[in-house]
Amino acid sequence: MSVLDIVATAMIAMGLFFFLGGAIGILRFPDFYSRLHPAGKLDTMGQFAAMIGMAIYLLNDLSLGSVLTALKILLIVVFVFITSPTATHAIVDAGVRAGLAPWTKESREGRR
Amino acid sequence: MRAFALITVLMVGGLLFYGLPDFPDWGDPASPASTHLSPFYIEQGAADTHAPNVVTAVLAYYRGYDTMFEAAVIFSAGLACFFLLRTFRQKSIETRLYRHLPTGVTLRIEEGGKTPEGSDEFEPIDSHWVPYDMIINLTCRLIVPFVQLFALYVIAHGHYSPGGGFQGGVLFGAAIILYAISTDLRTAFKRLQEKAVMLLSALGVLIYAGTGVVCLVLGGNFLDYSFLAGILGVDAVMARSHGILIIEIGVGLAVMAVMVMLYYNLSSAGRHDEGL
Amino acid sequence: MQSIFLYAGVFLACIMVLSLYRAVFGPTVLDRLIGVNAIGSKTTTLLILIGLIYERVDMFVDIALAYATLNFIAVLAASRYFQKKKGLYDEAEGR
Amino acid sequence: MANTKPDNTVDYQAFSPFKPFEPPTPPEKSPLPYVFTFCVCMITWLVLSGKFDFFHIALGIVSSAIVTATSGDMLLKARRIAGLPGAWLRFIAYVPWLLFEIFRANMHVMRLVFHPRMMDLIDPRMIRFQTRLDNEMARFIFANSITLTPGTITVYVSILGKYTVHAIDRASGQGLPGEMEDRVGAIVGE
Repeated sequence: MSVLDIVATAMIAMGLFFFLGGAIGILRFPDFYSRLHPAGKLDTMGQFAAMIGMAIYLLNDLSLGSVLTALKILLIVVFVFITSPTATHAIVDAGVRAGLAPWTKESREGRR
Repeated sequence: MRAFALITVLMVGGLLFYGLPDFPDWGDPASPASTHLSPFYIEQGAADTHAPNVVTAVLAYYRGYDTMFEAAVIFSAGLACFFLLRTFRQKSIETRLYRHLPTGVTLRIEEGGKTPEGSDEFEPIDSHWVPYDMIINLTCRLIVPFVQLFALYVIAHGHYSPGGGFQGGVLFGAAIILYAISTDLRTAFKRLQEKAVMLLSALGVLIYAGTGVVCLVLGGNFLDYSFLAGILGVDAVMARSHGILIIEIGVGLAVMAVMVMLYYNLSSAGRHDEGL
Repeated sequence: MQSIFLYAGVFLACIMVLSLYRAVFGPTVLDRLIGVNAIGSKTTTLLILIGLIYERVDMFVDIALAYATLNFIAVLAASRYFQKKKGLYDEAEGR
Repeated sequence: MANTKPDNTVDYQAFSPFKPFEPPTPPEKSPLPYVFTFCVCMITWLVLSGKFDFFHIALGIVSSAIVTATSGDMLLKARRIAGLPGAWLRFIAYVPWLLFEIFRANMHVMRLVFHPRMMDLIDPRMIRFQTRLDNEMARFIFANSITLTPGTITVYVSILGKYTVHAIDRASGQGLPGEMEDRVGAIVGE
């Protein structure tokens, strides 16, 4: 394994770790507003890390085709970084306009 | 009447099941399709059409008839949606909102009031308003051109990468729908009118069938693109390649227009006054 | 290296099943939307991983880009639909 | 029990339903936005296509022309072009800092996700503040940066620049608007 391979593996592993956090987060968190935090952030970061890792792996054989493919992967990353916050924002906006009440500490303590 | 329909369905279904055992097994390597047809496509595809992607060669050249009628089916789906949903009668809304453009004053007109319809100075506002959202609006303005460019890339590179008319048409239609979502339906109409959409959807199918007819006129079979070589000024193999590109463009136009037509009609329940 | 990609892909698929729980059983429509969005973002990565396994990344990158685009548009349209058509308000009142 | 009541009620008055009023201006005749769109499209096409023969570049020119004709006025308005190169350079300088902040934010959320007493640690609340950024693009970058960084999600940005932010716990929301606003403001030169 070359150095690039090790770096790529580490990046992909980090991305998968973030993805795992996101998946567990949207299961554990109490309400819809707080579930958006892992869904919006951890998934974006996971995608970023994993895709950068894969782009680095592609640079193993340095030809025009592989560099262009790595650039396309970077294009996806940029696209995700623009659209992911917007999608999160659209979902939370729909929730607020529908009048879903945010979960708070008081609401839980009041229920006890 | 319903019992009659049920009996008909059951009978046709029974007939189909009766015919089922005569077919070769799914994925059977000894079936005629696997022994004769598939090797021919795989061996001859690239040499015949200069398209490395054999799926494109099969879809757009060897089985061009099927694809033409697929495009026709999509076109007729758009037509059906138009005929079922489109209504030209105005719904009676209790209250309407208009904005006076030179001053920015918003007028609220109760039921029965006189509406400033057809005036240039007044702009109607959705009664179930589309919430204005700066973030979504700006994001869509940033990415819509790139989604369109990507759609055109998918159409143009059907020979080399997975893609072609159907996928590219869906992406281009999605870009226009994204624009309509981010602003509102009337702003989208300013860029792509209903009449233009209808015209484009018909034009797409016409390009496809017209290519076949041109081949026929030039002395070949229907959709045999190698006879386009005289017009395009290239040899037969490249003529097939360019012929595939031409019909991909036709399919892309038809799919794009039908997607947009479905969105226009479904989101406004056929009235085309206010959408999502 | 191929086996690493294969295991990573299997792991991602397992994580997608976890997100599927929220998409199926989410108490409100918007929770389902979050689940669908999470699955979509994982699929984009998974597609490129599959491309690396088959050593045809140049093809799968296009599919991944198209998938990311359509996923974004779907989430945006669905959230707009529920804003406008008020499918959510009944659920919100019931809580 | 918190000593102050968290601000969790939603201020519906802050949600303006309508587009901001723009008095009708004569359409700008400047060709610059179209030229810019065409060039950006062409570069993107070359990256996407990866084939540099005459036929595919001609297809790229036709495609870029179609995109420019249909949506050339979307990417940017003519009067913004003057300060563009500097703004882009400053934006690129801003990205590494943002990436580092995003990484820190993710570590924070990860700690919350895997913490066994997660329910006691989180304390969701709505925060409202007024930004001093005037430019729409700057507000957009600021809003998306907030969504991507420490435990905060932009819920709404009103026309007047009033931000509503959902924060996952007390520590997350304290830094707002703070340093990030200054850095975003520096991009557009305010």
